[in-house]
Amino acid sequence: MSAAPSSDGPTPDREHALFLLREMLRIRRFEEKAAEMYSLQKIHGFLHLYIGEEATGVGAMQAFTPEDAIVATYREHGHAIARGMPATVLMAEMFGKATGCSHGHGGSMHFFDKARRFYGGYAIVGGGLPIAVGLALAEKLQKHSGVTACYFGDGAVAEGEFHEALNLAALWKLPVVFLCENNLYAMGTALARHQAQTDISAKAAPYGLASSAVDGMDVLAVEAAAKQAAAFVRAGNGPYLLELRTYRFRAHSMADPDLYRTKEEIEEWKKRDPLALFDARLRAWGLLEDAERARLEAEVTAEIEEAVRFAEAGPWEPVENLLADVRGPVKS
Amino acid sequence: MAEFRMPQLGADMSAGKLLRWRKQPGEPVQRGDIIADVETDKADIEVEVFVTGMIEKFLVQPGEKVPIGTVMAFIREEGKPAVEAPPVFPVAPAPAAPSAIFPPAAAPAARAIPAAAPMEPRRLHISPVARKAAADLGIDPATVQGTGPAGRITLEDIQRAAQARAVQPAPEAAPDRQTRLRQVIAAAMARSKREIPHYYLSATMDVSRALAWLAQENLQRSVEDRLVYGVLLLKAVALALREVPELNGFWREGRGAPSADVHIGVAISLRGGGLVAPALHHTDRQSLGELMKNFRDLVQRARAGSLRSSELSDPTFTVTSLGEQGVECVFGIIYPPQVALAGFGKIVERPWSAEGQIVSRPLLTATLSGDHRVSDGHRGGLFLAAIDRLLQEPEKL
Amino acid sequence: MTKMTYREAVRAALRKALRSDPRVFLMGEDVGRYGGAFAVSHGLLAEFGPERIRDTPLSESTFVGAGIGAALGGMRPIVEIMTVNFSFLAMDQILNNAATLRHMSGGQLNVPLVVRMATGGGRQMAAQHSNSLEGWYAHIPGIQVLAPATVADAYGMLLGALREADPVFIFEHATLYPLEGEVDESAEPLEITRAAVRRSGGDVTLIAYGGSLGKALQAAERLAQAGIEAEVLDLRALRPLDIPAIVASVAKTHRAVVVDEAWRTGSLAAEISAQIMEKAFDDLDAPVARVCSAEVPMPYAKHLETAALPKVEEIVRAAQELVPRHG
Amino acid sequence: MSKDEIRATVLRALGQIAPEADLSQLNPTRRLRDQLDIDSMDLLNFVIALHKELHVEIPEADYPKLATLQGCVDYLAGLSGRP
Repeated sequence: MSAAPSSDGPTPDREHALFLLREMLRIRRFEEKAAEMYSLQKIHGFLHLYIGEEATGVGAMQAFTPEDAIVATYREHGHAIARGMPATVLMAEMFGKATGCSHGHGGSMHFFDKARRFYGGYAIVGGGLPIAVGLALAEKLQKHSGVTACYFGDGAVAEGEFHEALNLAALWKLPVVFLCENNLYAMGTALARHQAQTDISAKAAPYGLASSAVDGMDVLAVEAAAKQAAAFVRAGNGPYLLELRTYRFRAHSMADPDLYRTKEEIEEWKKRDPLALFDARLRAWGLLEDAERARLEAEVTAEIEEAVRFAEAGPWEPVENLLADVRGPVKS
Repeated sequence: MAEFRMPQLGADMSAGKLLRWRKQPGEPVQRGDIIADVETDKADIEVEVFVTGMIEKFLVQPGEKVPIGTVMAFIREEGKPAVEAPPVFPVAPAPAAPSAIFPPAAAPAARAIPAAAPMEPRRLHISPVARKAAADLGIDPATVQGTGPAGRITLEDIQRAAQARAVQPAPEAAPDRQTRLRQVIAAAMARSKREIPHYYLSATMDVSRALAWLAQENLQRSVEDRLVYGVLLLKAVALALREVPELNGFWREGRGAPSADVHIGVAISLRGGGLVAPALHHTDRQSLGELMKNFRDLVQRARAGSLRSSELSDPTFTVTSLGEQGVECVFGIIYPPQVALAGFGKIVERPWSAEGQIVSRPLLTATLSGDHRVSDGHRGGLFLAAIDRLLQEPEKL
Repeated sequence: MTKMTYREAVRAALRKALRSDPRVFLMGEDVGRYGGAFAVSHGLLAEFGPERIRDTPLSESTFVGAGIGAALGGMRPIVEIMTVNFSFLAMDQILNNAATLRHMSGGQLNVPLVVRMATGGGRQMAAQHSNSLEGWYAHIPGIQVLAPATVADAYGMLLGALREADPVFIFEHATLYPLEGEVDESAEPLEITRAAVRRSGGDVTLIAYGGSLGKALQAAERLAQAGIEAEVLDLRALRPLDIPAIVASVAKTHRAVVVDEAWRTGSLAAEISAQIMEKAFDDLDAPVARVCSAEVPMPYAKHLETAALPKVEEIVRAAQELVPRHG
Repeated sequence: MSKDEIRATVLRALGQIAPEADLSQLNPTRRLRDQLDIDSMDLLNFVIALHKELHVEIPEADYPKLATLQGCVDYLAGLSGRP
């Protein structure tokens, strides 16, 4: 399967297009505010920003319904926002507050939302893949129609669990859409320096999976490819591996001096900033004017400011609850 | 005016060194522009600004290392009126470590370091349960020979020592046995006088009815089953203890601990000197015949040195009787950890007024030594009165 | 009551669970067509079909992770890892996901998963197939760890584990599978946090679990002939440890010997000894003794393996050293 | 039974209740209570021992007659005449 075409194609529906733009802008501004809060010591520990990859998170998420299950990684802010989790509880979680989506227990790498079937971020590279296989197995055994979307990075393809998970999903024909966000770097190691075969979508065939790759900077192309993959899986054809070729504009994490790549390379990719690309195409289609864009910017900025206020105001979980939630309530 | 502070650039970073500014005061900046390079212990990092405006003033010069949060520059935000730069306050020290952000965790209660026990002359090699038993039995562990590994004193050693208080004419040479017994008695008596605030009461009782009943009773009994007078006293005391229960029990951990059971310790003098007070278990529940049989057996075993440890450590009250040695009135010392002791003297024929007449009656003086921490004279008096009343109806004992 | 072996008891419990709860399914290496490496699941594939008795590829991390995912997705999976020796490949899924998700998600997610594995040495399988590492699992908050030592417990504790809302790990000592015993298949699932006194006595407490219980009981019989009455305490649960039961027994006997097939350093026996020192110090008449495996990779040769494993004579000798010489 | 045999029996009984005493030094006419440390329990055991050895019933009323060694021997000799 070759890369999906990213030519202009037909003009998209205006309302949906503006929705996609707004979602990507919300993620961008959320991540910028997170970086600011981190430098002001409001957020501690690890923080992995999604800036540059917004199109893969938002585009692919359109292929999944509330009944589907989502499994993500530690670079999950974009996935959580695209899945519908409010910016308030995410910011509060990174502030470590009890009002955070994981009550301050998880932090930036471990957002969870049972109601939205967002089964969280996993900080062990590849750790989420077996979980996704299990969720899909449960759907199949219970004769449910749900599909499981499993996001992971190019680094995970080097883990044994990637190979075990693809094989088991294909062996048992499980409804999983493996979404590999290939941003070309596993922290400080470029793809070509850790994989003999760098075409990730080509790794599916040996395990009997259908697969394809798409330009991760084109939100419409990503959406189309993801919907095609999800339809394939929903039809009971077994799992699908979709490679989303993208790039991160920021370092791996706040503590990363980013010495392993050149400024020129980053600037080159920034020319295909998914937000800027889509903004320009919408204007070209006459679907977006300055006033509309400015209103969008103001609304998103206000939403993010409100998220910070919500996080600041949130209470700390009392230390007395330290041992709560280790195991369930003792049965009567 | 917006402050540009030294940012947090890594999980374990506490300070950063400014390498150089990328802009100069008066230059405009956009949100996201790189305006400085900072050196951390990991690497040199480009630092972005989060506001759009114009650089007003630098407060930190290249080459200076400053803690995170230090204000390094002022930026007049675009669209905000030029305002006199706020007076520069000495930079507040970087917010204290996390505890400033998190509510101060309850300071761990200062661990009360137990005052080091006064160093015993030589650290006793004794097991914990043996140490506790020694304290309960009022035995000084230093006097006990340890038979455990490497000479450690075990529980059994302490129990044997307690039994040794009833020193058996064991093959051990008499003087040695004698001195060790004396030491044990000395330790118990000294502790009793030191710790227990004794009060003493005495009462004289007409025992004519009891003696008459006893003589009559013994006529019907074979020689082996004959009762001695002391048995009547023991049963009377046991029943009286039921009426004044606080006299029956122990003093433990700073408070009285009455015992549900009545085990009267009977003071038995040993041949060649020394004293032991083993218990007659459940004295109050035994018939006079049973009491007599058990009492005889107890005396014989005490004098043969084969008492059981439980008999030595169990008495809840002690009775001493020195009548046969001619003593009329004896005020005894309480055996710790017990809380009372009764004493009986010689039966003496004496004038006594009955129904306004002076008659001759066999009289007995009964005494009570009580631990004032647990009971007081008023209750002690009721106890002696109960004994007197019970002895008037010997057939009911 | 029916007479059956330990493996038949586990099979009976699996069958009862599979029949009574459609969410229950069994997954593991060779549990289906082969009938289980220790023949525990023999016949279940024919009765319940390949959907609910699932042979897996040799991908421990992923099929244990899939068990966790399926539990999150509404099932009640029973995952069999052939032996504890292969479980280290899945330790990341067990520790970082199974044990952690409830807390890390702020109480939203729970993982109702039962994992069974054979454990222990004594059958000349050599180092890589003879490990006893229940103690590693008993270290982890968030999971429960069981060691059924009797046929009745093999049946009742599995059913008890299936009622839990959080992960439970059951270790079945490989030498116990042929053990014969009585099972009441109509009985309620057993309580799974309390220890059981298998033999009462007043002179010394022998604390054991799983494959070591038999050795402790044999030692108790020999001690009785030497006039020492040993109390034998079967832990049944390794997390949480039944500390009150341990303390109560030591308070009675004043002496304790802990029998644990793991290596002595950092073992469960070390934890039990520390708990006794902390909670029953004033009742101790002698230091707590431990009888564990020698600190060596389990040798193949029979005489060496026997020398390495805890032995009845060692338990008897340890107890005798604690109890003061009689007569 | 001759007086000497009775005397030996009495001394044996006394030996049971006062093992440490040197009976050869006993003054036959002085009160036993003044020479040996014996109380009412010892006296009862002494009477029981005599009862077992000599099969005699000694009523409590006769206890005063047993006050001295000589008294014992004379009293018991008087009794043993009876069947």
